[in-house]
Parts: sequence; structure tokens; C-alpha cells
Amino acid sequence: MDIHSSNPGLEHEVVVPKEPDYHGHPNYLKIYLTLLGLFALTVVASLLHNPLIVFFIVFGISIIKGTLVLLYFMHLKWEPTLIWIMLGLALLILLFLFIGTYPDIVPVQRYLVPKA
Amino acid sequence: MNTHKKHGFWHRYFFSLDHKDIGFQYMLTIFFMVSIGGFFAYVFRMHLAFPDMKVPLFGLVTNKDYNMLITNHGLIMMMWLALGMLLAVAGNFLIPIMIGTDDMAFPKLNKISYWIFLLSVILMIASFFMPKGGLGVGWTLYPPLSVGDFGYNTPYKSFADRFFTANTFVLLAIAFEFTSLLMGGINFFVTTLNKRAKGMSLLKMPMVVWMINIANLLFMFSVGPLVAGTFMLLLDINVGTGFYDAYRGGDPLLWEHLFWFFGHPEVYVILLPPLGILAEIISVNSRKPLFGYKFILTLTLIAAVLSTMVWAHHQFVAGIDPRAATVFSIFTIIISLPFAGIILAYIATLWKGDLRFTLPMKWALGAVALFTLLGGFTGLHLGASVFDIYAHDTSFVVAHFHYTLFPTVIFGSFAAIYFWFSKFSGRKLNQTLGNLHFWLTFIFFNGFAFPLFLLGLAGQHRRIADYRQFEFLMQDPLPLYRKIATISAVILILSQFIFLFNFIWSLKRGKKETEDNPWQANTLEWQTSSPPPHGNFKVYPVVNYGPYEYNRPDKDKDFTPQNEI
Amino acid sequence: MEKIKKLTWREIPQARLAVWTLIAGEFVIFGGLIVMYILNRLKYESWGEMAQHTNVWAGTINTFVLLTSSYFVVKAHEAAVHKNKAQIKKWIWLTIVCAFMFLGIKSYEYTHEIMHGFTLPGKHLVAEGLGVESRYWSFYYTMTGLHGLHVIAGALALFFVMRNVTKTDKNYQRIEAAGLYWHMVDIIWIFLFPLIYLIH
Amino acid sequence: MKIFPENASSYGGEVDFIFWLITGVVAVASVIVIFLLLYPVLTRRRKLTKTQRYQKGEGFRNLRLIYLGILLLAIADFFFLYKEGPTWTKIEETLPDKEFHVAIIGRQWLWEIVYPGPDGKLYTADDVKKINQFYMPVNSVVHMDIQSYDVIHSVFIPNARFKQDALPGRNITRWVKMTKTGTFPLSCAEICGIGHANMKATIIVQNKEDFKKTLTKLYKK
Repeated sequence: MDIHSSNPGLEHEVVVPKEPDYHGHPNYLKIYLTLLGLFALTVVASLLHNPLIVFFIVFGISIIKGTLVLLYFMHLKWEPTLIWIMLGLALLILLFLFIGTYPDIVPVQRYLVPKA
Repeated sequence: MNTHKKHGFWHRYFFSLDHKDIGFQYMLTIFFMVSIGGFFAYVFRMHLAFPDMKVPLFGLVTNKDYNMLITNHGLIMMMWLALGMLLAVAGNFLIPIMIGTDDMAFPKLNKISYWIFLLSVILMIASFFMPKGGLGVGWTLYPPLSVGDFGYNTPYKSFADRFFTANTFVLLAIAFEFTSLLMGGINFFVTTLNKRAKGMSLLKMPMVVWMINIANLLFMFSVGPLVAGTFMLLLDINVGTGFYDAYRGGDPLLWEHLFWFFGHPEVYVILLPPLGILAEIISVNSRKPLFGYKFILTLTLIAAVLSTMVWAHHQFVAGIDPRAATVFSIFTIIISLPFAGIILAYIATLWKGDLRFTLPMKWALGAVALFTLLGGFTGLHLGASVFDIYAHDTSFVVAHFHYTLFPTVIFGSFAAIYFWFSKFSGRKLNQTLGNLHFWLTFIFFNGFAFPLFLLGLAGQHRRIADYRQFEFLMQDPLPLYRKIATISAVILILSQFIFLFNFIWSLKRGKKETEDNPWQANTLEWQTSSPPPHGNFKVYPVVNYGPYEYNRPDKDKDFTPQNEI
Repeated sequence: MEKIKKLTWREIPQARLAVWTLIAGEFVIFGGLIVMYILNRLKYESWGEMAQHTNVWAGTINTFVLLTSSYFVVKAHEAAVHKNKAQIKKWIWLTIVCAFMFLGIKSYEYTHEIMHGFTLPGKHLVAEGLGVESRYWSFYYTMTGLHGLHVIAGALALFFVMRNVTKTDKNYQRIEAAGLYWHMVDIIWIFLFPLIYLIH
Repeated sequence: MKIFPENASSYGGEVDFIFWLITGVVAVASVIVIFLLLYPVLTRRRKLTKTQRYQKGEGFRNLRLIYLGILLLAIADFFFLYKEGPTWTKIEETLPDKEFHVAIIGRQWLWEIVYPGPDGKLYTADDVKKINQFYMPVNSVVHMDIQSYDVIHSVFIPNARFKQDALPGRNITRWVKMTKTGTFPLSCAEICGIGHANMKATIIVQNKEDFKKTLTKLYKK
């Protein structure tokens, strides 16, 4: 950890990364091919007829794909826990929004006053 | 970096990269907005108490004017004063210097956020001068009304007709303001995490830095859905997407959910930075460590998470599922607990202290007292869903949120200004005028807001231009209450001119502050010259002590600067 | 894959931290939109029929294009680690080409939908009495349109960062920061694609 | 001095009770807070000598007292919830058997009250519509279908302690049972445009015979 020469005591400059191994570099090609494989699977699955099964398969695969991109392409795997917490909070808050709003949107019977 | 050059007007007030200058730009812009909001308040309060009178400086108030005045008063005070003052101004002035660094992590981003903020202000002001007049739909912008006559019932209007309306401009202004605050928030967060002085661990940060950052993150997470919602409302107005149009299966309640999903955490976004400011001031002025630093921090984090689960208490009677309302009621009542803990910790700081009744301390004590006694406790009334059936949308609610927001936002800001003014300008504020300002504000704020409780209990509903149509609201003491409230509000507004005069005069002519550390405080901003040079510190501090180590038994003086060796 | 220990939060470069924070914010914005879409989708079964009118093949190709562009961006990042300017330029230009392909296909798709009469209800509403179904298209255009704006923003960011880095020969970490944003655009599309096109 | 307007509904008293209950507890809490705040403010204006200096945990001695404060407030809070729960269920979640049924439709800027026709059923061709005049029988459960044509309105009956927003696109059924005869105001509590301030209706609560007469008069028109 070197200290910025002109600012004794100023610690923040140390975070300029020391190339090239400040985080891991997975085999990107392998990840990419996996993603393509999953993607092909999604398209095939969407040809099925039961919408519920399609939903679960397709959405499940989307989550896997998103996680792969997050973990390896975006190097989340090597990022500090702080960032995991931040992304987790974002998802948690969306969950709250979904749960809190659900009873007032989905099961509600619509009724329109007939036009005079 | 430390060479301080004299800059011209434009350089200082428009192109500066220095966090203090940008903070000052924000502050001046917000003073401008507040004066508009305050003027609006004066006009409609006068109209309420004396309905047929031509209000001086405005003229006769029609129903349309009245709706426009209350709407824009609310929007300006909530969005520009409260959020701007406590996130942008406090963050810009305090964060870099209190964590002992030279500037923000991204100074240019900081400058751009101010420009976007300025753009939002311009759009907001422009909305008053649209061909159909200002927006008059209530600051919550509930859709079928805020979509205006662009909905199902009316024939198609040209794009220009739709775009050049107050509705579009206000929504754009809000969107830009959120963008600005989000950019600023990212900047503060990164600055706090990455640029702290050597030795300043997270638990040695002053409470206000913590609070601003928690508020920022809370803002960032809760505002997202509303940004999407604002985008959708804009499209509803301008291209007719119909997201909130019941006649196309849309739902006005969706907006209410999105709005309050941000709107309630916003209350805590607004509340947390002043709580941090109060922590600083109370601790310094009672010469004692802040009681339970980690305890306060934990409670704040709990409250921040809880605050995203309580939003629907603004909608108890808005047609939401009553069973869901019960759940929200429980969470609402529970969220009073962490704040009770925080306030008690502040009071515990006072106990056995060596109190100094300086001006900032008076503001701080006033804020704690009013916020707890009349703001917080009436929150219990409204959080209990049953009484909310009656009190919702009455003056009781108005009084309640003025008692929560005014002590925190206004008292907190004034406490901060009286506390840090000498650091920021190198001059002292006039104490006599300051005392006068405090007492007038304190007394007449109560005089204005307390009658509203009684009016609300008598069943006075909100946002009515002329109460004479409702006989039960004209029975005997009620018009008197309205007059008391109005006269107090007018004096309250007038007494702010004392402050304005004091501020401007002291900035130019005030007594020179001879000491760098007049309050004998610990935190780092007091350990540099007043005003701080560009780059804040001549020698960057190395932190050895916590922020609140007053009266350590092993020291000779009763304070221990954080960077003392 | 070599084993490397996680960074602590003190070690993360500030540009990356800022972009991650931005990404968390963007997740909430898009997430809010997606949550609202899902809620409406659960409510109105007729939207499934509307989803059949989307151009699935265009969406599929677009997904492929974005996934590939993500791969190009990580390659650019790998090149940035070795400070290889020629490689950086090559991969980022490829990414920007992908962005243009994406936008081209998107505009083809929009034209297609509009020609088939799946427009926003606005102007025709009173005359034709379009109902609940028209709001599927409101969501369709809003979500894909907002995502399209992000594609443009991401491509611009990559372009300027590339120009800046290759000119000044420093700040190589910026490639990764801009790349992170690009990956976020990709992830959002990964979720939008099945939601809009595939689930009938 | 009376605080609330006269209570005229079966559940209004319970709403008032919740208010007075919370106010009572809060008053006690306020006294405690005022003491806690004023005691140091009035007594601690002297300089500390070095021997009196701060020892860790001093103040309220330790955190336990704050936990006690939080605990007390928690008990009070849950007591409120326990007390108000049944009332909430009664007013909002359940519908007692109806004796009369009307629809209240808000539109800019008046209330349309739709009475069932001679067949006694709502939403049939013989419904009678009255503007801003809401007749109801005393001491009987009246169901109200609250609806809106255009923007959000809110039915607010101060004397019944009743409020419910009227949203376009949905029908919200709530009930009220007036216990006193007379006329009471009904106003709109949600801003609905320029005429919001003028949007009010009158509730005329009559005893059952008078009410029957009124109904027949309505049908004749």
C-alpha cells in the first residue's frame, strides 16, 4: 500500500489496482458457450405448450444466465461482500414492492361505472 | 492542490469543482426555491383565514390558484428544500471535510449533478408559466387528475398541447432532480468508502456522515420504482400509454403504491441527516460522548430497512386490501421503536453533561422536543389504522407532518447553519439576531401548526380553498384557530427575513472568527483553518481518536481532536 | 480458474464501486417496471395472446447479439489488463457494432409491430375503444424503449472510454467500469426477453 | 369545548376511543420525555471538574434504561394494535347484513347517489339517481358501493368517522350505520380539481317511516 506522495496521510489513492491479478479471470469462452447453450435451451423450452411450465423453465434459465453474467463477466465472484449486499438489498426491496402491491392489483375485480 | 486562487464569479458559482463551492451553489438555489415555497404558503394561509381579502402581493385567490399554490408549496418543500438541503447541501459541505479528504471522489460528477439540479429548478419554475397555469393536483400527483384532460374522456390533443403543460414540466423536473440526487448519492457513497483519512475507520466516522450515507442508499433503493413510475406517468400524459387509466385496465392505485413506496422512505431520507446533525451538535454542546454510538447506528439501519415496508399507511383508506392495511399498520407502529431509541440516546447524551446553550444547541433541543412530542407521538395516532380512517386527509395529518418535517428539516438546517457558519465563511453570525430568530421561529411555528391538530380533529379536510361552504367547519372556535394559524404562519415567514439579513450581512461584514475551533469540537472540519483552503487541509489528518471523545479523563482539555497524536 | 481471494471493500477501485452502486440503482428502476409488468400480466390473461404477436425471432437474434457483445466486452477488459490498445479497440468496436445491430433489429421490430396495428392507444383510443390489451403494448414499448436508451448510453460510454484510454494511455480500469454497465444492460435484456416474448 | 364533531354512527365511538386511548398513553409518555429533557437542561449548566469527567456508559447509567424505554413503548404500541384491531376488522373487513344499499359515485364535482328502484335491487333499470342528497334510514346498516367516474374522490362523513376513497375502475363496498336522525355533511377529502372545495353532499338520516315516504317520493319522479 503506497501512500500518495503529495498528500501524506491521504489513504485513498492506494486503491488504484495493481494489474493484472486484482481479480480473477475465468475462461470467458467457456462461460460464453455455456450462456449460448442455456439460451438455446430457453428457445426450445418456449415451444412447449403449457404456459406454467414454460414460465418456470424459461424464467429459471434466465436467472441462471443472469447469475453467470454477474458472477463471471462482471467478476462479482471476486468483489467484496459489500456489493453482494447492495445487489441483494435491491432485490429484497423489489420483493417488498411485489408483495405489498400484489393484493391491490391482481385479485381485484375491476368495475367501471357505465358511461352516462 | 493546496494553492488557493481567487476565482471570478462564474468560476465560483457555476464551474467550480470544489465541494464547498458546489454546496454553496446548492444552498443558494435552495434558498431561492424556499422563498417561492414560503411565499406560496403565505398566500394560501392568508386566503384560508380571510377568504374574501385580496392577499397583498398576490390579489384575490381563486380555487384554481389555491390548488396550484398548495401543490407547488408541497412539491418545492418536499422535493427541493428537504431532499436538496439534507442530501445535496449537507452531503457536499460535510462529507469530504469530516472524513478528512480534499474533495469528492468524482468532482466533475458533482458539478454535473448540480447542473442537473439547476435544470430541474428551471423546469419547475417554468411549469408555473405554462399556458394553462401551474399544476394544481396536490403534491402527490395522483394520476387520473395529474394526467389531466388527456385521458379517456377527452378528444385527442396535439403533442405540443400535451407537452407544454405544467404536468409534463413538473414530472420532468422531478425526474431530473432524482437523477441529480442519485448521481450525488453515488458520489457521496464512494467518497465515504474510499477516501477517508488514514486511521478513520467506519466506526470513527462522525454520525452525520453515517446518517447522510444511509439516507442516500435508502433514497437510491426506494426511488427506483418511482423513477419508472414517473416515466410511465409522463408517457401517459404525452403519448397516452394508459398505465394508470382505469378505462384501459390501468390502475390509479398503482401510482399510489409506487409514489408512497418512495414517499415513505423519503420521510426517513429527510429525517436521518438532521438526526446526524443533531448528534454532532448535542454531543459538542454537552461536552460528552454521544451516548451509544453503535446502538444508534444499529437502530438507524433497522429503521432504514423497516421503512421500506410501511408505505401503505398513506393509503389506509385509499381502497387497498384492508387485511394488507393491518400488516402495514403493525409495521408502522413498530417503526416508532428504533426512533424512540435514537431520541432516548440523544437525551441520555444530555444527562450529566456540561451543557452549553449556544445557538445551535437551542435549535437542536427545539428540534428534538418538537419532533418527539408532537411529531413522533401523533405518528402513533395516524399509524393506528382505525383512527387514520378519520384523520386521513384532514388537517391533523397536515399538522403531523409539519411537526415531523419542520423541526427536522428547518430546525436541523438552521442548527447546522448556525453551527458551521464560522467554519464555512470565517465570520461569526450575529448572536442577538440569531436568538431573536430562534425564539420567533419556535413560538410561531407552534402557533401555526398546533391549531391545525384541533382543526383536523374537528373534521377539517385538506386542500379546501374555502371552508365557508361547510357549516360544521365554521362553528365558533374554528375560524379563530384558522386565524391564529395564519397570523403565526405569517410572522414565522417574516421572521425568516431576520435570518436572511443576518446570513448575508455576516457573510460580508460579520465579526471575524479568530479561532479555528470555536466550539472546541473534535471532528476534523474544525482542525483546519476557517474557511478551509481549496483542498481542505494543509496537512492531511491522520485519525487517532473517535469523533466524540469529549472529557477524556486522561487529557487536560475537555476535548480531543480526532487527529491529535 | 485460479483461486483468488475476494477483495475487501477497502480495496475496490472507486470507479468500479461507483458503477456497482449505479447498477444497484438501475436494478431497482427496471425492477420496478418489471414488477408492475408481472403484476399486470398475472391479472390479465389476454396479454398472453398479445405476446404471441411479438416477433420472437427478432427477440431471439437480439438476445444472441447482446450475449455475444458481452463476451466482446470481457475480452476488451482482458486486453485492458495487459494494456493492449489494439485489442481494446478491436473488441470495443465489435461491441459497438453489436449495439447497432441490436438497435437496428429493434427498429425493424418496432416497424413490424406498428404496421400490424399494435400501436400505443393514444390517438385512436376514443374512436376505436381499445381496451386492456392496448396496455400490453404500452409496457412493451416502454420497457424495450427504456432498455434501448440504456443500450445507446452503454455504447456511448464504451466509445468515449475507449477513446480516452487509447489516447491518454492511462486509466485502463475505466474499460472495466464501462464494461460493467454494458453487462448490466445485457442482464436486463436476459430478463426482458422471456417476460415479453416467450411466455404466452 | 368539544374536540370531535358529534358522533352519529355505530362505530364512531370506537374510533374516538382509540384516539383518546393513544392520546392518554402519549400524554404520560410526553411527561416522561419532557422531564428527561428538561432535567439536564435546567440543572447541568456548570463546568465539569476533572474528577467528574466522563466515564464510559454514564448518562442513563447504561443502555438498559433505553431498552426499558423502547420496551415500554413497544408494550404501548402493541396494546394500541390489540385494541384497534377488532374495530378495523369491523369497519373495513366485514360487511354486516344490509338493510339498505346505495351506490355513491363521485364525479367532478358532485356526488351521485344511486338508490335501488322499487324492485329493491341496485344496478337495474329502475334505479333512481339523486345528486348530492343521501337519504338513509336510522339505525340500519347501509351498504355503500363507492365508485368514481373520473378521478379519485373520497367519501368523508365526519359525523360517522368514516372515510373511503372512490377510485375509478373499482367498486369498494363499505357500510355505515347512523344512530341519530338529522342532516350531516358528506364531503370529498381527496383533491379532485378546481371544484374540490365545492364538492359536498348532505346526508339526511330519517326514521324508518319518513324514509319510506322519501323513497316513494323518489320513485314517483
